[in-house]
Amino acid sequence: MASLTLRGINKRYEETEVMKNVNLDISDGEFVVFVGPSGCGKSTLMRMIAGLEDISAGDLMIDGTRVNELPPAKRGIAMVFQSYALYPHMTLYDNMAFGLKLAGEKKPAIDAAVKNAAKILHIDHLLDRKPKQLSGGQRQRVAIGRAITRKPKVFLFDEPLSNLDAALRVKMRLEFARLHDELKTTMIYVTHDQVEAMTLADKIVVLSAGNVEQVGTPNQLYHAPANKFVAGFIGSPKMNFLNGTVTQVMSDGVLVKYATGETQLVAVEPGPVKVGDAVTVGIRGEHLHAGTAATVEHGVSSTTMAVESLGDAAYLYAETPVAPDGLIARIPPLERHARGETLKLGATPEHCHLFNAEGQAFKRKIIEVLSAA
Amino acid sequence: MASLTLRGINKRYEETEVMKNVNLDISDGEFVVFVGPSGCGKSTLMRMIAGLEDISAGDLMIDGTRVNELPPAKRGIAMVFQSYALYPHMTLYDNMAFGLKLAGEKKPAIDAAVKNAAKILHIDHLLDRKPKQLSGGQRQRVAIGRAITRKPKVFLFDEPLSNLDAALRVKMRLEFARLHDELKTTMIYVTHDQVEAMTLADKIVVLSAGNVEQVGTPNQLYHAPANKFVAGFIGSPKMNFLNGTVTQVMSDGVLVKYATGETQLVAVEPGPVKVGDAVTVGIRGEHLHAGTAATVEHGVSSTTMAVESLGDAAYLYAETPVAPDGLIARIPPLERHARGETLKLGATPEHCHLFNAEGQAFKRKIIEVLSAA
Amino acid sequence: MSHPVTATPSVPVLDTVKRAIPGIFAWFFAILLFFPIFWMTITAFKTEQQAYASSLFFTPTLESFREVLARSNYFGFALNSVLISLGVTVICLLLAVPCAYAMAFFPTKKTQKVLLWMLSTKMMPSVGVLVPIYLLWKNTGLLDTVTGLIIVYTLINLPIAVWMAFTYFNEVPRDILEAGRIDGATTWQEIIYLLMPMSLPGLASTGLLLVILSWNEAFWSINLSSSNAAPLTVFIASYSSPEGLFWAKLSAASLLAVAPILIVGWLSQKQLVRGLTFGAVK
Amino acid sequence: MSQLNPPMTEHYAESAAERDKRRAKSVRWLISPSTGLLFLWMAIPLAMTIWYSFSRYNLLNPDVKGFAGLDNYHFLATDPAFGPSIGHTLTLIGSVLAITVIGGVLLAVLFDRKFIGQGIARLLVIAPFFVMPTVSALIWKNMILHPVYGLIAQGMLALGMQPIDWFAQYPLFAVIIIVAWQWLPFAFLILFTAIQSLDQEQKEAARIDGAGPFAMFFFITLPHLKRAIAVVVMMETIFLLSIFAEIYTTTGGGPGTATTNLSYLIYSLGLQQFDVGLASAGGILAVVLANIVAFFLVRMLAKNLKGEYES
Amino acid sequence: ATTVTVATLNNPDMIELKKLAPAFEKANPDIQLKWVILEENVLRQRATTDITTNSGQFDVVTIGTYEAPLWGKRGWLSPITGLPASYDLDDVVKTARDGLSYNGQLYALPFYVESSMTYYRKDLFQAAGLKMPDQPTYDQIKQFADKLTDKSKGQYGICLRGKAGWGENMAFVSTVVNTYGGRWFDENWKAQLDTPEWQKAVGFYADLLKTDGPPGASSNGFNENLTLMSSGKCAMWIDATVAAGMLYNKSQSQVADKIGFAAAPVAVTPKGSHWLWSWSLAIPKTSKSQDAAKKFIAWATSKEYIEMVGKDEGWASVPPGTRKSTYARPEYKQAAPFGDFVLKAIESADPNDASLKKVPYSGIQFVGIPEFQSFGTVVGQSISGVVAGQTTVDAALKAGNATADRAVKQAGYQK
Ligand SMILES: Nc1ncnc2c1ncn2[C@@H]1O[C@H](COP(=O)(O)OP(=O)(O)OP(=O)(O)O)[C@@H](O)[C@H]1O
Ligand SMILES: Nc1ncnc2c1ncn2[C@@H]1O[C@H](COP(=O)(O)OP(=O)(O)OP(=O)(O)O)[C@@H](O)[C@H]1O
Ligand SMILES: [Mg+2]
Ligand SMILES: [Mg+2]
Repeated sequence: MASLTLRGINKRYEETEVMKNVNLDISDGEFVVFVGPSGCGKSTLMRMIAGLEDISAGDLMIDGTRVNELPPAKRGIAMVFQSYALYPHMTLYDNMAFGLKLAGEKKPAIDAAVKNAAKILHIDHLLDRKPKQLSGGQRQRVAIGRAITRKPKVFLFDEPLSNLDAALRVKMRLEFARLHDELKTTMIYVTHDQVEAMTLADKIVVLSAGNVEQVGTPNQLYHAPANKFVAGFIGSPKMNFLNGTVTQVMSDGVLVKYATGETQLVAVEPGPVKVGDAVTVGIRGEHLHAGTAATVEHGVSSTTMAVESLGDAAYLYAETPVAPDGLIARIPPLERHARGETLKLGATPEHCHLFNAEGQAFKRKIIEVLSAA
Repeated sequence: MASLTLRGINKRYEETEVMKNVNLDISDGEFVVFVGPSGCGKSTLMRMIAGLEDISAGDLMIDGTRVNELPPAKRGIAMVFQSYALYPHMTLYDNMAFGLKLAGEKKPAIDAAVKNAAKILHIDHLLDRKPKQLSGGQRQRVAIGRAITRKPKVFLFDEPLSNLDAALRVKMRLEFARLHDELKTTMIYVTHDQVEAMTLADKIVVLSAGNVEQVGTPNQLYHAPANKFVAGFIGSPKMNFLNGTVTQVMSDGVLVKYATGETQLVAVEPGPVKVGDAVTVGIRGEHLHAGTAATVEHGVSSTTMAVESLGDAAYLYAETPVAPDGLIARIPPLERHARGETLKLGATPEHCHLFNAEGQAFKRKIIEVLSAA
Repeated sequence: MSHPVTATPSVPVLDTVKRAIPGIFAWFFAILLFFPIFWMTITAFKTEQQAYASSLFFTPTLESFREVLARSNYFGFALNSVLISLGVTVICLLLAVPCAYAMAFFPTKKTQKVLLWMLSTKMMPSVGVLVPIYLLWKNTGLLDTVTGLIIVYTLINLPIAVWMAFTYFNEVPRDILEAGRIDGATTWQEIIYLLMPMSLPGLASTGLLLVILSWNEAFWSINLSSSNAAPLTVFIASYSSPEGLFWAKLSAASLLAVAPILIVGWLSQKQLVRGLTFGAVK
Repeated sequence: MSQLNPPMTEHYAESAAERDKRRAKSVRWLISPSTGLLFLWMAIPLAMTIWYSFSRYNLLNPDVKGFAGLDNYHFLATDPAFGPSIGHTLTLIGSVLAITVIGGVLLAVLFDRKFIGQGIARLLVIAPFFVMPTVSALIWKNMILHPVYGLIAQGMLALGMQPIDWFAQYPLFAVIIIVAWQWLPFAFLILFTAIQSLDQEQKEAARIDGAGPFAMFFFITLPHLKRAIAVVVMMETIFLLSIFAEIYTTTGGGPGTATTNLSYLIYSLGLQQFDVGLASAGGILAVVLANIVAFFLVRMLAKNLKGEYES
Repeated sequence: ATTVTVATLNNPDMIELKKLAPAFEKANPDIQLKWVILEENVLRQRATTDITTNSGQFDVVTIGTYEAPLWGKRGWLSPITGLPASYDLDDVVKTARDGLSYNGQLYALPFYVESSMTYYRKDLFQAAGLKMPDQPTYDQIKQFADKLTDKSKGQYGICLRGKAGWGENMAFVSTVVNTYGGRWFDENWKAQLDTPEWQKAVGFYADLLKTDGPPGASSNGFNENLTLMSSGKCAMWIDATVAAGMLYNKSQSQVADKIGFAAAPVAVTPKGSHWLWSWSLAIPKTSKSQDAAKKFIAWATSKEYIEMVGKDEGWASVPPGTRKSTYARPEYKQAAPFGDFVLKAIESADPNDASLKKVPYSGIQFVGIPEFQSFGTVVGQSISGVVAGQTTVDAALKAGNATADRAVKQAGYQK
């Protein structure tokens, strides 16, 4: 168990800078998830922490000690790879015991550590098998077991579930939560699946092109994204973005006018916003109501493109010039809409987000609720 | 465009019978999805339709003509493979033109067909590239393009999206829907992802161990599964199953008693059920309410294991001896429950399913709504 | 309905015949290619008189084997062959594995050139450099020693071994080595505990190829060995054109020289079929 | 597996050097034992050979010594057999390559399907690879191609034909046959492994596209084998450049100089008369020829081999 | 114990020597023999490299009449001196001894000695109504061969050496050239291969082989011809006298009782019409076991050894041509009807007077200079090309002449 501190971490490959001045504090026992689109530097950052990658500039501290130059094995970390990276020629037992053997541990100590890890992960009956004889989920567990036996101060997981099928992913996700509950070790977890991030993290770090976009709890990110990037990245389906201009600034919010002439009231603290500023309204699919001009006060008229039924709910895909990426609304499961049908889509002011031209979010009125949570 | 009829289709590999007497009618222009767990015979069935696999017994008819002995190229079908199976040494253009070239088409005709397909799939700017230089989604499109150029009467897709990441999968899924809308060709689609099945299909065929379990529209399968297998297979998270015995048979439903002594009223047509029969109650996660004995009338007391917040909702995982697989309930996003907390979980009678000891479903009262849909 | 019925019975028959054709051709070529070896084998069991008769029917005799074994110390030659082949294989692998490891996992811009250069040393014609090598070996006392031959063969075959190992290592996932590094493995531990066991099939087929190549090498063995270190190629050199009727004896001697390696090759052919890719299969 | 994520491995290969410089540096020396030894093996004899090639040095006649200038090269280059020997070397390599590659592909295709006794047939096919060159030359010369006792001759006699005297009438062809026989299994092994790695789904896709056996072969199988063929060509060329034992045992370079390749010419001019100077000059010329061939070979194959060394 | 490494070739007489050698080791328990048995060409190459580079790998090497004086002159061989009286050096045939000496000093002991002669099939001659004279001419040989050739039956009138090599086809061709009055070089070391004598001789030889010889003649050497002759494919064969022992040996020859013999044919002159060759045992200067080696070669070429072979293998198979005493033995006379004939041929073969015109070198079927190995083989290749039908006599000889000329010029013989 340990705290981690990253100060001005920088990484360049010859010409290109892939990590730009990353600062981050991870407290002892925290479960931190790095998310971000592919290529944003999640793996690179993690590999720098592991010691598999040189740090170009900045300080990496574990428990207050600078470890930039320490070899991986000496940092007290353990890593679980996306491909599991099990040693294919060793039994599970040997896979898990390998690190301890190399460290010169005594047989009984090794045995105890391996048995213990195997018990935690419910794989004690498989110890004689080789990785090939296991299912995907079991392999994943062995990879974790190998990390556990080392009794590391920090666990690093690089997209540990991305090779598993959906059902197993859900199961293993729960297992990670349980594991963290049991071990209480600091864990850093890389994923680009935001469901994993939302469900597992104490703290999510959203990365984009080598920059930290926002650090916060899942709920903070979901309900109070700092900018458009985070807002769009967290949540599924993606948040809907509608372009408009400010037409009125009120104490309880801002009135935005779309190019169609329709409006949307947004409950945010207006700050320095001026009438005429270009802004973007963000509304999550589950908050977008579909109706007619009569039933929906604020909103934009759109053309229905498709309705996808998922059983418990349905998604309505619609198009409007105001939203370049289209709109997705979550609607009740048995509601029908024909392709081409015109609907008015809008949301209550409290459910809307607002971003300025630079993509920075306005403070939402409901933010107090979240700070309490 | 064509209709397909399968009559008593049987397939055996030496000793083992992998398809058992499959009967199926697919009308012209229908989008049919085969789903089922791994190894249930989805691919085999599709490959028999394609002509890549011999049919051991039964008749396969396309547009009323028996085609059992026809070679693949003559059946008027096109197939898209899970691995794409692009020809790595040919440019996209050649990949798509290959079938037509072999068929001896004239240059201009080939050119027109390829260009047209490329336009439909938005890959017209890539025609000179080789498959290696493409991203996964682009490759997938080429594979589809190759199928389109052949102007087939039936499209066959074998898990076409399973190699793509989640985001791309959603995107391509919509593309398939669009494609079917545009081409209006009969399509058969294999997947084990039930979201794909639910969103794409006109008709879903659920297979299990070489048997057809149920054929129906997505809504029919979701709301009126014919048996426990289909009920458990369709829908995410999985339907919750609670074991109990019938204690009372009423005109408006059946009262089921759990081993805990608690009860659940289920609104089904009782049919020949008797008091004392062992039954299973099925309740989907979104219908499971969490409360206390005071607030929830029918239900079972369970221990909370975890709560996963997904932003727009949260999943509550709970355990009770009555449900061997555990319970999952969808709860409001910001609701908190501590691990170990005891909750009573239940549902309104209309939202419950009931299965007899053989796993066959009782007819639900709400079934009329669906038949209308 | 009835049309297909008349056609049905003939289709499977035609089909079976059609399907059998490639197999028949394959067998034909297999037998054709093996025939010389088969002929050598049966000639070895003939008498000299019969050997010229080209007949398949004869009473087998071990006469030629008896003569060959009496005439030269077959087992001495064979022992040298075994020692040399194994020695070469072991040393070659010991040298090639670290080299290929460094090349595969820590490549530089020069790696490709170095590899090609290594291969190009193999193109040096032995005949041209015999005298320099002979003089070197004489002056260092390596003439007619097993060590001397092992050194030459090792150097001749090293490029092939490096290349093969290199292509196998290229297929080993980097992740696994990194996992080892996190587990605290040093470079050598990485090679010995992780890399070698994982590329075992590839290394085995490399080893096999090395055994085969050194077993069959004739030029250097004949020139650099005389009595103490002479392997089976030298043994064969004393049969290549003796006076008089000699085909049965020649065949017997040849069979004795070829059989061990042929059997080893056959037993390990699965390994060879899988492993002899030189990176051609991706 | 690598099929699925080639960018992954490439990306790693690319980054490896920078990613772990410290380790890289400490690991780099692992190359040196091999390269060092090979360098010595290359350099010392080569230096001696170059030196001798400019000297008068005949083992049998120690009286003749001193600096020879370019005499040895001149003598060699004006030898009437010199030009033809290069031609023969190239013809031999070319023909053997053609036979083994075409034959190897054919066999690989035949063996790609299941048939009765496939395992045993495969053993038979690869057997020639294990036979010593000397032995195979002896078998072919004495028992198969011999104009009087050889099986072919006896077969032809039995059919009432005049037997062909292979080593007199078609000497180079006979040598080519023997060498090709030895190397065909090698080509087969590599091509067979390669053909088995052909994606089944790709074949099925082609079947649905309407490809018959021939279209399948030319448009799918053959392009798939390109890389393997390149490897076979490269490996065999390396070995075939210095073919010696087969010629020595069967024809002794004759009749005339009909089967004298460069290796054999060096042997007959140099070793047979123990003229070290001459042999060395020949050796140097052969190294030059080998490098020319290697140069073209590498250029020809570079594209195919790229993925492998790309740093 | 002292180890003596013996490098020898793989012909039956040497194999027999190896087989009987344990008797020597038994008699000399402090000497241990090691054998390196190689095919002739390989042996020559190995022995030469070893001796010329002073590597000292061999204590006894098997060399021929060609090498012994050359190497002796270079000081690479230990002179053979101080043989015990019981060895009876004078019993050894003089021409053989002379052939192995340089400046009167003996450098090797002959293990067996051969000349050349004509073998023929008595039965075939009889059937065709022909008669072989004791001393045939080449014209007669041609007539007989034409008559006795029946290719459809696999019956060939004559077998001759055709395989390229100074010790293979050129040994025979040189004797033909000699008897046609030709020579390799004139007194001034000018090559004479483009003279009419050579053209006639080679033309005759090639034509004879092409019309009446077996297929594949251009790759037949002594061994191949022996095989052909003893399996009954040839009606005549002109080759080494040692073949007699094998052709008469029933276990090796299918025509043992049908073989007749005559002298090697002549044309213009009898000079040099049959050759002289001996395989002999010599001791390299570099050997570290000189005494033991000498003991061994003395034993291997002794009367006792010949007696041992006679008892073991039969008298017909004893190493021929070395000792007059052998030919005096009644056992041998009886077993080898050709004995006297062979001895006469050997005794009458004079390496120093082997051509009609004067020559600056010694040797009958070779030119006694080191360079001969090389140009002899090159010329041999051209001539085997003629036999194979690849070049003409003219072209071959012109090229051969240039080669020979160049070789002696380069070595400095030609002033
Ligand atoms: N060649 C074969 N020989 C024997 N059994 C086979 C063969 N091919 C497939 N099977 C069996 O047939 C059954 C159906 O296989 P199929 O590939 O159709 O499954 P699937 O539903 O497509 O599974 P997945 O979702 O994993 O692709 C499996 O149990 C499989 O083991
Ligand atoms: N060796 C290298 N040389 C140059 N650029 C590199 C190297 N390795 C990685 N990069 C770049 O660094 C950036 C970050 O890569 P990284 O692997 O950390 O992304 P990631 O967030 O893990 O992506 P993914 O989700 O796809 O795994 C990428 O743009 C990548 O192209
Ligand atoms: Mg990554
Ligand atoms: Mg499948």
